[in-house]
Amino acid sequence: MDFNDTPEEAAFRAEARAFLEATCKPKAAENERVSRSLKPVEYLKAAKAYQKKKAEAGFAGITWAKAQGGRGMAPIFNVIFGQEEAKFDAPSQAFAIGLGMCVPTVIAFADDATKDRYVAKALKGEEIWCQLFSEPGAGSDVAASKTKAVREGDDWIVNGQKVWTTGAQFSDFGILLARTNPDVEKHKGLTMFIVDMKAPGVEVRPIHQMSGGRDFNEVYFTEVRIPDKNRLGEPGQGWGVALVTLMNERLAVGGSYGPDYKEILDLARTLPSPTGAGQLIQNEAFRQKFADWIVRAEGYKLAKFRTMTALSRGQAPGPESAIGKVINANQMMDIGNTAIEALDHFGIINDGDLAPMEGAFHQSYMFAPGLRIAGGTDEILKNIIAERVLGLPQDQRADKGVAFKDLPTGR
Amino acid sequence: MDFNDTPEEAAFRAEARAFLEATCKPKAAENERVSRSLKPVEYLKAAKAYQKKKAEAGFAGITWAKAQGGRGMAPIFNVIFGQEEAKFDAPSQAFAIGLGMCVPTVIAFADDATKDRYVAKALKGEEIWCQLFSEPGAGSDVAASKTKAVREGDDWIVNGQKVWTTGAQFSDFGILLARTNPDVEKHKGLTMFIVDMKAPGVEVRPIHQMSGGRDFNEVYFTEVRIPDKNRLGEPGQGWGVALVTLMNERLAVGGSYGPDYKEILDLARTLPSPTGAGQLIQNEAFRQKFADWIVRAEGYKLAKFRTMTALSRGQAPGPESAIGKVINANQMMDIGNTAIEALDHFGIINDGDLAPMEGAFHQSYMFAPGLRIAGGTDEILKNIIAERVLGLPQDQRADKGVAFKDLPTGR
Amino acid sequence: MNFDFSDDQKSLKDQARKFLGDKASSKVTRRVLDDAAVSYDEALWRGVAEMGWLGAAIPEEHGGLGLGRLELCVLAEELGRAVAPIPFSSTVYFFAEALMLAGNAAQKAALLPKVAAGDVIGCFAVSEGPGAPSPFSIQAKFENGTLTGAKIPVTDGDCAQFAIVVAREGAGVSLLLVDLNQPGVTRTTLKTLDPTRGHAKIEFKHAKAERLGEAGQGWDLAEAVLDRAAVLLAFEQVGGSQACLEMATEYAKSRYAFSRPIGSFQAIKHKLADMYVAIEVARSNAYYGAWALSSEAAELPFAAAASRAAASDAYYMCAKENIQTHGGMGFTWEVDCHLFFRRAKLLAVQAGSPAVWKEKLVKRLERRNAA
Amino acid sequence: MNFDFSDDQKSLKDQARKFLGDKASSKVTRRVLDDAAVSYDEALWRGVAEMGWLGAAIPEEHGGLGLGRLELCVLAEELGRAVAPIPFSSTVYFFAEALMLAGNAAQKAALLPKVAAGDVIGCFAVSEGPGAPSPFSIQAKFENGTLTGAKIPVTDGDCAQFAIVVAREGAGVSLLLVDLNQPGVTRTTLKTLDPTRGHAKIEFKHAKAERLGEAGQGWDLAEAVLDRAAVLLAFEQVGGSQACLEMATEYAKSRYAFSRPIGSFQAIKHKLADMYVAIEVARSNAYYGAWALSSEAAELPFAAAASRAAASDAYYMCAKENIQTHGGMGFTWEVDCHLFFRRAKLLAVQAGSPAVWKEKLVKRLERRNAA
Repeated sequence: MDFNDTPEEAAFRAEARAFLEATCKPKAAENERVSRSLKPVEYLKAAKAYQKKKAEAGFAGITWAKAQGGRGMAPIFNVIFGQEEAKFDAPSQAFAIGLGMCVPTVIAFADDATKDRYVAKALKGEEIWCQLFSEPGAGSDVAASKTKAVREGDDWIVNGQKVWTTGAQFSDFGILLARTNPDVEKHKGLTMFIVDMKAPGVEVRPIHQMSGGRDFNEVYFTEVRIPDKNRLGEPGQGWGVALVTLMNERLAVGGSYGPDYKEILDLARTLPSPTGAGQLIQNEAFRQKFADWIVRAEGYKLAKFRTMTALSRGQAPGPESAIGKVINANQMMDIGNTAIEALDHFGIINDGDLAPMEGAFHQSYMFAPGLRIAGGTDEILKNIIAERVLGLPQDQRADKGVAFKDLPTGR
Repeated sequence: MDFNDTPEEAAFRAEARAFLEATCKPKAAENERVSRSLKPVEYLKAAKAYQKKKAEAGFAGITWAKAQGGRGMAPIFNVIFGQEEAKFDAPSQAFAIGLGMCVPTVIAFADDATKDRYVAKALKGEEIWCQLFSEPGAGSDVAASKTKAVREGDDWIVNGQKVWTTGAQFSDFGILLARTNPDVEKHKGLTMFIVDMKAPGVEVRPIHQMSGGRDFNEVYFTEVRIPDKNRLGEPGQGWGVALVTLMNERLAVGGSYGPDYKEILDLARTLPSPTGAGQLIQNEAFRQKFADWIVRAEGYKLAKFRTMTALSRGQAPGPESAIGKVINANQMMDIGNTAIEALDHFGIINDGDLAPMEGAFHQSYMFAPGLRIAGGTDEILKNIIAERVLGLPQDQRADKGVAFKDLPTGR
Repeated sequence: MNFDFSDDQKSLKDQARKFLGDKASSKVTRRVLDDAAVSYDEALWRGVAEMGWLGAAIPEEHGGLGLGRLELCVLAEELGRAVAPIPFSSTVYFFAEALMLAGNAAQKAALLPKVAAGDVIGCFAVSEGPGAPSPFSIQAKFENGTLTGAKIPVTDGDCAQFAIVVAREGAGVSLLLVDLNQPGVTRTTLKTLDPTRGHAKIEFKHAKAERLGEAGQGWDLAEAVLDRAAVLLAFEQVGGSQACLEMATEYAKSRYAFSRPIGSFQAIKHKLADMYVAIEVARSNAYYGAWALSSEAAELPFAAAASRAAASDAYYMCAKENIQTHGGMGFTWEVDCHLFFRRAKLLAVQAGSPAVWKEKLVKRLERRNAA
Repeated sequence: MNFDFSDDQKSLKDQARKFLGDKASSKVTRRVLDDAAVSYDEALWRGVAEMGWLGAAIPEEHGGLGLGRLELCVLAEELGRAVAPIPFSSTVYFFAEALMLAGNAAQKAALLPKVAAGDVIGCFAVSEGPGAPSPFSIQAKFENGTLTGAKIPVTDGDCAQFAIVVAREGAGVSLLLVDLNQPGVTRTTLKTLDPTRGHAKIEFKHAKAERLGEAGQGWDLAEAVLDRAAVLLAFEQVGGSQACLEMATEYAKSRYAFSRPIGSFQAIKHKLADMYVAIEVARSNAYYGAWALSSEAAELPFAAAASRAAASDAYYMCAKENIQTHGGMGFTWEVDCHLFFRRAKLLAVQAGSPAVWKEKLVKRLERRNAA
């Protein structure tokens, strides 16, 4: 056992590092959050410029086939680049979903002409993509999507609404899961499309979160025309296409968020203990809880090393990657809440100028509830672990053999 | 608000107290467990003698109709007698299930001749009753009982097995839930019987628990003959009869068991703290956990006072009674485990002569897992709270409209 | 055994729920949430005053209704349930209780009638910075009849006319009554997790102040006020928890996923059952607190700590899992889940965090056993 | 990145699982459980010796296989999984590790070959009574080459020939090597929660003893031994936890209630998913401990504490919920659930309780940050 790169990995890491040093400024602290100082428009320009450089330097689509402008390398090299990139203030977020989930789906299901049209531009950062799956009535149950696409000559006419779409406001294209046949079982009547986000009838509205921010969108489709050549996979095969996209998502989510135990340790050194004398860090109740956070955070980090090891050995990553979000979202909630309660009455103040760490603990408190839901609720993720990892049987299904249009919806 | 008896309640409490003082010896400590010193046979003799005295003094069947030899009083008086009785070393346990659950079911469903035959003898402690519902394949799902009763002339022939039967080894009679029609839905093919536990073909075997004890039994039925006049309710109505019995059970279970926070406090005063100086009771981590135990134990006790208040006002008790077992079984597990871990390596010793409190914490550790299961698992009790108290819909059912004999059993 | 509210008290509760249903819908709460310049809803405050609730526990001689603390408890539960955006707790549980507990005849006569009438908003100022305060941490200083120092945060401190302040006097700590409308007082409004209530930093520079109770008795008096407030806050917390459970239950019945109501899934069922158990535990402890408060029983310190510890944890859990039950909807600004989630945290920390009260609970149990 | 066991190590693991599947079924464990007179299974002990496992980490010059600690970790996981009723941990993780860490050439030469051959069972004696021991609590006394005092409990102390004892020497604490087969030693067998392992109280009256390592270094040496043992015990705990999860999963697939496999109910699914998450966290920390142990890295104290804290909690949770998943069956003597539930508690307390290790973990983090 060791934590060393293979010679090949080490060489690639050095190459990546050199590129990043030449291209971005490093973060002050390892866990510094990417600067939100840039205005959206400027951020987007910076992001596109950065992506272009990445593509030119061969760090975009590291694992993609050379034919697609990728580098045809093993997944481990993608992880290595990600590790190095995380140490810099690199505006890569805008492309995470498009290049991580959408375009790979296009590559998997589109014909050559379509790929030629979209893949290269996406890779070079000239066009940004978003994913249009969730609906108000289809969250955990994405296959219940009811946004309708009706064939009309060479086109499909789309009406409906999608929700929780990241980046919709600045995206050029999206992959859209739509209902093309309501007369068959829900999984069998879906079709996937490439949709032009600038097309007439597409309207994007930001969602106001309980945490105050507006990081996601609702997208409304009114009589939107999609040429049949923008269909991905056969009509009715949309669910199979969506699963390919979602498989990539599971690998994407699960990173750690918000303040972790290292940061609450800094706070605990300065706060008085709620009981007895001394600082919070001397409080035995806090120390025991703190130990549990260390164990989970380190356990999660080390589990990722196990995943990397599998990749590095050219094996499929084990299921350990599934545990990330369940651990992190709840730990973030718990750390935020503990910090606020430890501040006692003062903890209610979330003014960035007064609250510790510019109010990062308060942001955790208000954002963690969203992380327990986004990209699969705690409940769905535990179902996935139980069914896909442990092989437990599916829950009793209410929709077996029932046509989508006849499914109970409570409305 | 107050905790006082009404004049009528106070008078009854005094009367009960006088009877108990004349009849039993008081417990040394309020939380002393009833002495297990007596051998089973002696204990049974003592129990029967005590029950006889109770009946003569009018403290048996306090809430039963006068016609049944009861006293026709409101439920609150039953609770009051129970409170007083708990302060004495009164051998009443042997009759709890019979008089608490079985005989009331007989009273509710039997004809006068049958009642005349059984009720008075049970009340006077001359005959003991047990409840024969659970089976190896029908635990949480009692309605799946498959012990078979087949009509033959004026009799029914019973074959099958029941399990987890308390007191079967010394019971004279039992109420038996049996399958009389496998061709209809599971809830519709059951019938309830009075069975003579001394009848040929009835075999009682003790169950060896993981905790070492043998408090429960398996009961085997081989070609056991039950006269039709011992049927309770109509054929096929057995589930309805069983629900009446089980309703009484819910009121019976939920008392606190094993060492509670007061007792671990005594231990905590003598043990060294696992971290830092001083005693365990000075350890802040222990104190915070200890506070949670106080809150739950007091909350449970006070919830019972609310139930009593409802009874005292002649109202139906609120659902607060449902929370008892969920709280207590898990708290007992947690307290036992915490005590053992606080003893550190010494905690592994469960020899009553060396372990604190004659090993009571170790008994909790080994018995609490059973309490989380007996009389409804944690999971079943939470379903009950969710469905009966909060009114949430039933889970998707796999057995709707399916004949019992066609239900999947995995075997 | 009579461990429940009376029929009269229950009908007062129904009446309160009806009134607040009309006058304190979440629309009203959101008016305060969405407008940083507004620190409470004046119309609701007036309405509550007209109902006589502000004086519910104030003796008739001082213009109150002279009802008992039990009546205040049922009102508190309903106000908590409604996440009412008014300085009720600061004025009634803290300010008025402190006056009745420690005020002299003149102070009571001067202020209680105004409180009952809704003409005076009061607040209670202890905290001076991060972490739980102690008699030794207090820096604000009372000397020659004037107060100097800073209190942060003070709940409802931006809209109050009077404050009761814990300050150092010589070697000890005293409780002070301070008119906030005087030159020596500067207030800065604070941004908090719960904008449905006003918060301020209050700085005192040689501000005129008078003692409430004896010199040097301030900390003990403050603890006594906190014990009374703890019981009443616990009822607000139980009310809020109950509202979260009902909201989650309703949603779980009507929201479908996988073609079933989500409330038919055990994950949701057991989540809501856990909320129910936590609430019943909190409610039962709160009732005990109500009894101790109303009967001025020696058990109050123990009962108050148990009430508060149980209620703070229950409300956090219920508010958090109510969001989770609502899924993505619950994370939006438009759905009310976050109103409870915000208020839950304010109520958990404003009179001392759960850890502080759990420690008090154990100390008080030890003291009781020793006695 | 190479944070996993090698193919050779994995095949050793498969080999071990196969061997223990044949030779250490629960029947074997139950023979020791059911017979108070038997403290371990001799046939299994012999078999394990013949496999060379006892000397896996012992250098070839001392009769071992000279494999690394990583090989010992994979064996530990399998032994934990099998709830093996033999004094392996006492002899290998504690006794042999202590000898290799602190023994002089003569001591190593005299005892390590016998350990490797299975001719010597060793044990490690620290505890003298209720509660976590400390350098100041130790009463056993070493004077003029003899040891006087009592150790209780000593895991495998009833069947061991040699003990390593922590005793007071003058102002400090020393580690001692004691031959238990001598007049000055009295042993009393103890009844414990886990009868599948032997336990004794050992009393020393002027028993001959020799120092292991320097005088006064005893506590530091004991801590170092505990850190090594902690990692190896963590692997036993992970193995046991994994066995519980697999047992519960199998049962949940085959047991029907309400005409469905109980594993199709979310309550069971999420319970097992929680077990899975706890095990993955424990396993990942244990791997880190294995790396630190095998590479003698400076991170060992931190990694050992993290491994042990995670593994102790995971095993308790998995053993407890395995019973719950089995329902009534799980509470019977005949079903194996309780074997794990008993062993989980022994492994959790025998080298210091979870609270002790969590405190060590935080202390060591602080020390690491300070450095």
